[in-house]
Amino acid sequence: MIPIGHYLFVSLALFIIGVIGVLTRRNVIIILMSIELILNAVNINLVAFSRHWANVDGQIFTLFIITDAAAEAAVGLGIIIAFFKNRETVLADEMDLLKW
Amino acid sequence: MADTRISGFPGAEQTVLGADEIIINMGPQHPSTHGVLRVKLRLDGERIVDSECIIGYLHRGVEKIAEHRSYQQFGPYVDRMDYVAAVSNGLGYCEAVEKLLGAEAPMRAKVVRTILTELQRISSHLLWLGTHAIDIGALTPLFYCLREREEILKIFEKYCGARLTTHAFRIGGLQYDTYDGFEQEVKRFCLDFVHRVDEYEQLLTENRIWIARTKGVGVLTAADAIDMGATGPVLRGSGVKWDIRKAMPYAAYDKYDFEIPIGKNGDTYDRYVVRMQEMRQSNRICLQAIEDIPAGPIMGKVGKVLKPPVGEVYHSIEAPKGELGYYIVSDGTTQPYRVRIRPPSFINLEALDKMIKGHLVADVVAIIGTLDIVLGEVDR
Amino acid sequence: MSALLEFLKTYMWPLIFALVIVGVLPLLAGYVVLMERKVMADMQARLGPMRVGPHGLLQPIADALKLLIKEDIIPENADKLVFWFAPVISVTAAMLAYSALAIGPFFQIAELNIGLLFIVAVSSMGIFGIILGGWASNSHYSLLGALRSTAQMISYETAAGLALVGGVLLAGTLSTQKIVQAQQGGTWFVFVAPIGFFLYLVASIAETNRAPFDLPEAESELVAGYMTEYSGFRWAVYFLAEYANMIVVASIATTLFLGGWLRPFGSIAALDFLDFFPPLCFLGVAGYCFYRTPKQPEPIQSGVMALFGGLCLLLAAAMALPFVPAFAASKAGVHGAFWFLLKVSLYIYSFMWIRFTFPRFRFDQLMKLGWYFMIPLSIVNVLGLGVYKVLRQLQWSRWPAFLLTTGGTLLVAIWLVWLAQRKVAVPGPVGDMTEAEG
Amino acid sequence: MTPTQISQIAFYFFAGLAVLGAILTVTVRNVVHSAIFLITSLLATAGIFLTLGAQFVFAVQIILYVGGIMVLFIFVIMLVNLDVALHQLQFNRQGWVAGLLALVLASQLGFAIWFARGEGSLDIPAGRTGALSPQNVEQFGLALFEKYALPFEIASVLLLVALIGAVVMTKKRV
Repeated sequence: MIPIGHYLFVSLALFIIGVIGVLTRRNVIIILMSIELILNAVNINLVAFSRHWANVDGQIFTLFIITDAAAEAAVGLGIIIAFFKNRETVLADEMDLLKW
Repeated sequence: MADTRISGFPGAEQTVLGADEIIINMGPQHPSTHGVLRVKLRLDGERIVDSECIIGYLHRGVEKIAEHRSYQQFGPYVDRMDYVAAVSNGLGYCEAVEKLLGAEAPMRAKVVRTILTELQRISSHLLWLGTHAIDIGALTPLFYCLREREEILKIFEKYCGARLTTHAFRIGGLQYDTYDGFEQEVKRFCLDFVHRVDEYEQLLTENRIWIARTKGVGVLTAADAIDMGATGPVLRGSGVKWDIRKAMPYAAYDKYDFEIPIGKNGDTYDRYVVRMQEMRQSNRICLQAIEDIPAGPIMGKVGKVLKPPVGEVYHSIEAPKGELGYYIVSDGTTQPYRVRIRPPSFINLEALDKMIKGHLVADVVAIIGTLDIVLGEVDR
Repeated sequence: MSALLEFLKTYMWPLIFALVIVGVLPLLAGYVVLMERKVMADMQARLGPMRVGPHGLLQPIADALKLLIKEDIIPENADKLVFWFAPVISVTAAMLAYSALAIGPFFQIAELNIGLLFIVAVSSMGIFGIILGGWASNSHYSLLGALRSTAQMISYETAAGLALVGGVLLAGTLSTQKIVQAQQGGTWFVFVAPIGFFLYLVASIAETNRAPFDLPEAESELVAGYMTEYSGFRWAVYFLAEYANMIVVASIATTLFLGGWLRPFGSIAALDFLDFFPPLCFLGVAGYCFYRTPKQPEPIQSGVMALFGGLCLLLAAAMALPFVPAFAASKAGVHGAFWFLLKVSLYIYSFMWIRFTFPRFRFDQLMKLGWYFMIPLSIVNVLGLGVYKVLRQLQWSRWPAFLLTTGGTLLVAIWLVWLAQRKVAVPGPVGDMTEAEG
Repeated sequence: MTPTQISQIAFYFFAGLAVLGAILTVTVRNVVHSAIFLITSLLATAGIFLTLGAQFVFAVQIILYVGGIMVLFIFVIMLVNLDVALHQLQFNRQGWVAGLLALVLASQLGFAIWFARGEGSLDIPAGRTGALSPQNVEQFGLALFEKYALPFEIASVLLLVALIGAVVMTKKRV
């Protein structure tokens, strides 16, 4: 049995890497992917605690988070495509207009 | 990508690629451009925004060669234009020179010419059907078509020794008389062939996918077709009843009873139906002609050295792909002063750009297939 | 060292089975190719490969050798690493799927609780091989092929998945073993859910990129789609993945709808003579091989023919093994493998039959078929099977329940076809689907 | 080697792979490579789920995350692929501040986990009821459709909304 702390550390690492990605990268697609990393870190936590408490609820929340990630990715990528069609760029710091 | 300029798009309102546009080069090496045709397509996703045909990869200067050959010597060269219908090419050339000379082939020669040309039309259409079907993804008809085409090529081989570039006719008539058993063989083939066409139609005509892929694809209206000078099945598919065999009969066509099938909508499906019907009609002509081949000489009265009088002549025939015309200018020597050939494929190909605009990539191959081009003829 | 030994001891059989599958699957795929070429030749009035070995029996080996020693061309400006890696992803996904499939009650690498789900998950990975390969080639044809392939596989995976859900609903389990066991006493699921089977058949053709849905590699349009820039062994690996995928989907269909390794009419005692079919079948093939042996033009071909005859004889002996009382227990395993592979072969044969009969769809038509017909119908199919299950629990007898649900689903199917036809009375040049897909 | 040992080895392998994949995801220049590494990381996470006995989540992670979302990502990357973007600056100017902040956050959370372990609150809790059955799928399904039926439906509505939103947004001519 691997202690739950190990899972939490892996999760922490993924979370922090995701945060760094979101904060430092310029490419919006990579920012979106970093958000996926963060969600993934949360999933690890949930499943680890699910085993810890011997309760399947945590796993079910994972499913909801994955659903949420799918919705977020679909809408986010939709925005990126729409933006790209208008501005031909995917860099976050060039997204400086509130209205096109 | 924003500053990728595209040159050579005449009439393109936009010379800069849009964000989601790509340029794709179809050919000159591509499985379904029927040779070395190159089509430059500008795609929006999979839709064609603009296209440009680039030809000339097979240019051999046939017309120029003619100016340095005697009239007989040029005969074999015309076989190499539309190499899947060499007999028809030869017929057009021989008749044009005969017209220039004021000579005429004897009746027997005319009837044999008619039979062989109609067989050639069937074989050309068979090859078209097979490749067209394979372009649209039906793999099997090709082999059935080639099986029947093989029979025709065997008849040619027995008749003149060559299968593809036959050089079957000579100016003034024929060089070879029919071989023993020619009539029986042609008859057997024709009687059998009717059922074969039924077989192909069974595979394709009613097939839902085939209909979905061809109906409404590459529509060419009758007015457009006439404007572009399209001839042959492409014109008839658009509903124009024009066939030189009926309009200006040559060889022995006025003796036989046949119909001109026409389409209605001018789409790929109609052209397919027209060609299928044409095969049946050609078969009918062959059956009629083979019944009585008049006896008599096979070579008319033309000298050994051909010296046509000064003048010019235009003669055209209905080749499998459309109107094949020869315009020959003679300066009274043994060599033509100028030969200009009106190749049906080349002129039909001009309709391509109009037909594919707004369609998908998959339709391009269907439309190239339905035009039935042979690059040897387009480039000459 | 002892730890390793213990490990090997615990996992001996799964390891052996894995080795067998990794070793045999490429060979099997090669012979599926040969079978396809022969079937194609037969349908097209030709002979097919005849040169290498008698009747082309050694052709796959020759092909593999030729592809192995071919020059490996990597296009300039290609993403080399991805270009190298992409075919491997494809083939790995295809082979990994086999780890949960049961060829017999015994022959299975891992009996998983989530068996079918695992297979679906792993085979959905194969798409990355295609899309990355297409992207890495740095060619427009490849890219178009990859994009087409992605859109197509996502669309049809949904339909295939829902068709599988129907079968799983009937079985009440995801484990491949238990699915087959659920069909043991009663009927195969294909007779309970014919529409589900039909949906899976069509969707699996689309998923394996076979004609008439072979748009990603449509030869006449995109040259070879995502494989355009591949050659030599890397190409062969893609090819292997494609055929291995075919075997996988055929195995899934066999497991879920065609009763897996069960003998046809297993519950009818009067038809027990069918047990003699496997050995007699191989005996017949062996006899034919020996009959043809002296007629081969070259001595080496005679030798190969005799070898094949001997192989068949050996297999016949193996099939006859369960009739020996001492080995009677092996019947389910040995005969099971035979029936399983026979059903897989028939399924693949139907793939080939379809491929050589129909023209190819256009991309927008394919998408329309997927989204307007396949997916709605598969949802209705799941509903119908749910109703069937409830009705059976309410003590309805089999026939009324079956007729009610299947009839209802069929009506919906007809309605969908009618809708589609009404909408596209005159098929316009281009639909709007390609845009919506982006 | 016992199954437990294998499970341990598998966990550390997957954990390392996940972290490595994540690091490469946010550092490489090429977006497609970045997506590939993210896929690696997600697959490794799926492996971690497996070591936790969550088989169903493992399958869902692969089917939905890897087979669905990531395919969508790669699809979009190919649609908007810009060679120009490769040669531009990849990190923004205030990156070092962000990195510093992230490190601070990391140390905080790390200490939290570390001290929680020290106090014993991360041991197997005394009040834990029930048990995870090896029949993970059944348990999962029952909980999902009984206890969490409403959230499940809401999630499906969310997906529908996202679907419509994505289609409307990418439609060329609205």
